[in-house]
Amino acid sequence: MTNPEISELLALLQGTNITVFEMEREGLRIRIEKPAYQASAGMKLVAREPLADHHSSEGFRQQAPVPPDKESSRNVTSPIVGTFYRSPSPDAGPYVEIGATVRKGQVLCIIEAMKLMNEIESEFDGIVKAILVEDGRAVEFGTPLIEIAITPENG
Amino acid sequence: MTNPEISELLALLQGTNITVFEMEREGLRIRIEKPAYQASAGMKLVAREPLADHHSSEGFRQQAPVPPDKESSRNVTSPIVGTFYRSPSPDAGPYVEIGATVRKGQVLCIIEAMKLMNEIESEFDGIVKAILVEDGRAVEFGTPLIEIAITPENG
Amino acid sequence: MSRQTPPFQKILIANRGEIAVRVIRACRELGVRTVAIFSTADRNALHVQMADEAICVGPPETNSSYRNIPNIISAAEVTQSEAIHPGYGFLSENAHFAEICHSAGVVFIGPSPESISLMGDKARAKALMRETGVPVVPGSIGAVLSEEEGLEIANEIGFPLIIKASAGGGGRGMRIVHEKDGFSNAFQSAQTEAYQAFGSRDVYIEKYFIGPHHVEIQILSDHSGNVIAMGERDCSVQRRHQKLLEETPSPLLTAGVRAKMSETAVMAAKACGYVNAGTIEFLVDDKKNFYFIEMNTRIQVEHPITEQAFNYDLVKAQILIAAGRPVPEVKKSTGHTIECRINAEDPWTFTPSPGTITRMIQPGGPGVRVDSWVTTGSVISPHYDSLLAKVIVTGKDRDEAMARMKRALSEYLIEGIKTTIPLHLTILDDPDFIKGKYDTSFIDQIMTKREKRIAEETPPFIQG
Amino acid sequence: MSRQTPPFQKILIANRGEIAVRVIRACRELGVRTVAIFSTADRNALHVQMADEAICVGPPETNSSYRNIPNIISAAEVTQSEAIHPGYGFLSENAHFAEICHSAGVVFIGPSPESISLMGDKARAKALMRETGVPVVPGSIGAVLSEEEGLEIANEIGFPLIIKASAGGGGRGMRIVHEKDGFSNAFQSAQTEAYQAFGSRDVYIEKYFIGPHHVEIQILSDHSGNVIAMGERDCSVQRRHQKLLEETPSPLLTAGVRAKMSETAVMAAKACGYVNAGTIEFLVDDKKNFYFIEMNTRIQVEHPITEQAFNYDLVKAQILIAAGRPVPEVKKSTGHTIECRINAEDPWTFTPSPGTITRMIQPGGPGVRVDSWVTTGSVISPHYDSLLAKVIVTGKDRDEAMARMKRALSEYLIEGIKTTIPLHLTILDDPDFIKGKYDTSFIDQIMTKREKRIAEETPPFIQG
Repeated sequence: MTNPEISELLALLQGTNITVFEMEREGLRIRIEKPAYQASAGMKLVAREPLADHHSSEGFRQQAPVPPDKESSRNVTSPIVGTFYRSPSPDAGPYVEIGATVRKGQVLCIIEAMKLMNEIESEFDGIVKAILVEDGRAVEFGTPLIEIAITPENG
Repeated sequence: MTNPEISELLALLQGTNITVFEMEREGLRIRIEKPAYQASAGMKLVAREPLADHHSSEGFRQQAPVPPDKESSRNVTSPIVGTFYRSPSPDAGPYVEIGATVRKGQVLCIIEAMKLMNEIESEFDGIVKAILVEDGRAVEFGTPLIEIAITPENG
Repeated sequence: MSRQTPPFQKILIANRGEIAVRVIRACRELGVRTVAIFSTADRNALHVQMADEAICVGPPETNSSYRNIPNIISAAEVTQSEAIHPGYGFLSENAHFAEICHSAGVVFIGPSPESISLMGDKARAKALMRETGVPVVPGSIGAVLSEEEGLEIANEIGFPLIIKASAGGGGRGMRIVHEKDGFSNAFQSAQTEAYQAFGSRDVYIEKYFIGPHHVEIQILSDHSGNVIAMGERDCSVQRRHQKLLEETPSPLLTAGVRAKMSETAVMAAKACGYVNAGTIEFLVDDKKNFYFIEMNTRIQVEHPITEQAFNYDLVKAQILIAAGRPVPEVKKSTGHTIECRINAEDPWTFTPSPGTITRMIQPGGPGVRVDSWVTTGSVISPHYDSLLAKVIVTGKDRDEAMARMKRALSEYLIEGIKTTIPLHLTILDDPDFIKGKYDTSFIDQIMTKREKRIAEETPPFIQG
Repeated sequence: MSRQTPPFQKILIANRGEIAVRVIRACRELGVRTVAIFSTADRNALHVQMADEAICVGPPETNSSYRNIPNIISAAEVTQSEAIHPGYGFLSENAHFAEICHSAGVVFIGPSPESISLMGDKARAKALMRETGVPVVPGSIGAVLSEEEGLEIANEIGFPLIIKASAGGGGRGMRIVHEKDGFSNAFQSAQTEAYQAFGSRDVYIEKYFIGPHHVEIQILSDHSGNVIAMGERDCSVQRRHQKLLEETPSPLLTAGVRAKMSETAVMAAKACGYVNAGTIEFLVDDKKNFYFIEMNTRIQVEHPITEQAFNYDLVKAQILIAAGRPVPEVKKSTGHTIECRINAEDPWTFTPSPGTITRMIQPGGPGVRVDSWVTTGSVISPHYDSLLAKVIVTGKDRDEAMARMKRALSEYLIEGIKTTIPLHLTILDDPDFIKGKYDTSFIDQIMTKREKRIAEETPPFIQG
């Protein structure tokens, strides 16, 4: 891997809130760590409508996310494209359950992308109110993953 | 001229308020007279806009007519396409002037079409308030010709 | 072409809708100014917006506006238009209108009034074709007076045949006879019914075709007597004589039949002293025998498939020929071209669907041409025909053209009214259509198949 | 083509705008499902609405979305896409991306990473072409160490010539020399300036062309080593290396030069083991000598003029070749085709004009193709390039094509933002353009003429 390629990789990571990036290839191994990126909460998404009736779609088309029902709730959204998992491995239990108290920085779930497991951390202190994606489902950039009821001190 | 052609001609005249139609051809002469047609007053016209800026037009494009300014005024509109004349011949004086009192059925102007002079009669009793077209100008179907201030008894 | 002297200074287009837009486009490319005419219902229509000048000729009813000869001639006079293009429909095949144009000193862009009258009279046209040696549908010449004479003709032309009342119409006094045995009864009952319905026992006999093909040849001729044929259009996809989809080349014809039909079409055009663009319509049976049906003495709705196949502008050619110029040169055609007519109609009942187009996205991309007069906000009036747009696609072969048409139709978004797009998609998915095996009975078959499918999908009524 | 087995089940399109729409159209005709990617700014864009699936890959900034390799590869993985079409721009000429596609088991629709790297390195590409016998711009091979060596080269290649800093860029250390007399001074000052600017006295010498033509050849090759050339595109109408209008055939070339350039292009493609669609760009001087500039290892923006001229779908061919199929057969080209790029820009200052399209009417009719991604209501974001649409017209000859383009542009209504349509109309009215006499200095001339015209129209300042 040449220096320009590495600098490109770094640039690519810049726009995301990926905290760890690892890659192995031809005897080369790279690991990049980065502090968690503060996503701006409450990004407004508009529904994508199918172009016409006869244009059916069975594939990947996310529904427009339902905004959290209270001012005091925030969604943690996916910073990357990949597959959502609630637990670190099939045998392990989930990182969090509904009702759990979480702290900012605590791992909530992982998203697998290009064979790498990306830990997604909570951006807030609070209580897990809802898990918005089914285990093993694909998520896109911005997909709401977990709804957190903000602890009043932070609200 | 065959019967189907004549019946066609009659059908064509039906939709208009032409009162006299004359035609001469190859020894054939036709004259058709018809009582004046009662035009529905106050047809609403919408402005035609040019398609784009660079699409200039110097030719025939009537402005959207200004509606009569009072409830008590009515426009006599052109029932046909042709050339508007205020007088029966270049030497003669105009049929009416502004301020003239006119009776329903009185000739207000003529419209020349296909070399025929079509007399346009007033549809109202009243006073000529404005002459809306310049002498010798082309008019289309529906062009307001003369504005009549309706005599109260009729208004 | 743009650097030639324009053939005219100004042309009035005595039509509306997509064909008015089409003629404006040709004029603009030729450097000719245009005058649109419109009824009060069409004040904001695209052809009015696109033309250099526009003139209202009457109220919505077509007899008082788009067929109002005095107002149209007067419009040409006040705008100093040198020529009138009639489009199709309305006054386009009205010999009387063509004649009035001439006497008013305005060029009628089309054939002479004589050619129009002659080819407009089906009996005279058929007689002329027969004389000229153009094959017409075999049958009696004039009325058949006796059963014996009828049987003689029947033996000559074969079965099935059809007996029709000479004065007839609408199916009264009409009998289809499939074999000799039924002839006698059918002949007599047809005569009786003809007498009851029309007061005349006169009947005539014609060969009857089950599911024939409708294939037409485009011809073009100039004032110097040059006549050229520009290939065929297969128009067999029709519902009650309304064409829905056309293609060229026809999947039915061989090169040999095509050459023979083209030759015949040129012969037919020469026989009536034809000048300008015209179309000879033929009925073709399964053995590829072809018979003259009629000549359309105007531009056809489906002319764009010929234009795209030959990279040739037929409407420009019409205008140039009318101005006395020679027929522009034609090169070889390429690929395969299909047109779908998109109507504002319910796709299954064909009920017109007037209204306002609330949103529209027009298809585009490779090999796609759209001839349309509507856009977001257009009002489809119940006063006029329901043709919204023609989608014309060209592919390297028939398979590519079909795939391209499906793709183009699937991206055509028209909201606010119903259109025939779903019917076209069904046609393009039909196994027989895909194989190129279809005739004029095809749409009936499509409808039957659909009803059967719906019946199968609907749970049967459970008897108590 | 529709009846072949689809080359892939599903393709992800790693692009946006009109080229994403273009690839979706090709896929749909081939029966391939499509996955669009989009940034949060493009959620309602046409390519997102048209694709079978769509996946958001990041925020508006292209490095985080349309150039975000991990998210794009991951999007291909979660949607089980078998192949990625990169379009043009973004990752299309990124050898690293092509390599990651391969290692992720996704087909990259384009040439091998090796071909991309090789042709992307201008010095290596030029060296390879020289070895292969492809003419390159004459000049020194590597740095020129002394004035004497420089003079020797100058005598060989002739004047005018240009001296450039080897480490250079941006005009620093650059000298144009028109005759021998000025050489010595220019060489020394170029060396000095090079040293001051870049810390190295190394300069090289190349032949300098005043107002050259930019003509490119489309090539297409498959995995079996079949390479074909599909005619040229004249792209000399450019402003600061941004192409504005392209046409085929080039008004400059003769049949002989065309054949020689085509042969050379095939040779160049074979030399780098090229597979898929590519374009060899040549500089052509007034004597019709041509020199290799570079190879674009992707589909070009202006590919539709070749498609319409040859009735050939290049994007479908790309996909088929990527699936291991042979190059589809090419037939003879017909007529004359022109493309105008319609950008959301001020037509005279080229300042981008982002905003919302409040109303749009797309042109149509004979010989007109539109490739666009915008419609009424589309939002033109300042994050991306300003290309709104490409209008492609085909006529029987150059005159008809020019008249048709003027007609099509005059009916293209785009409200709410500024577009380059007025500039294109000015180009099409320019006497030199009409004669086909233009080179890469043409747009500067157009601008100069316009300024002069405006100055003449403005009353002079009256001195007191």
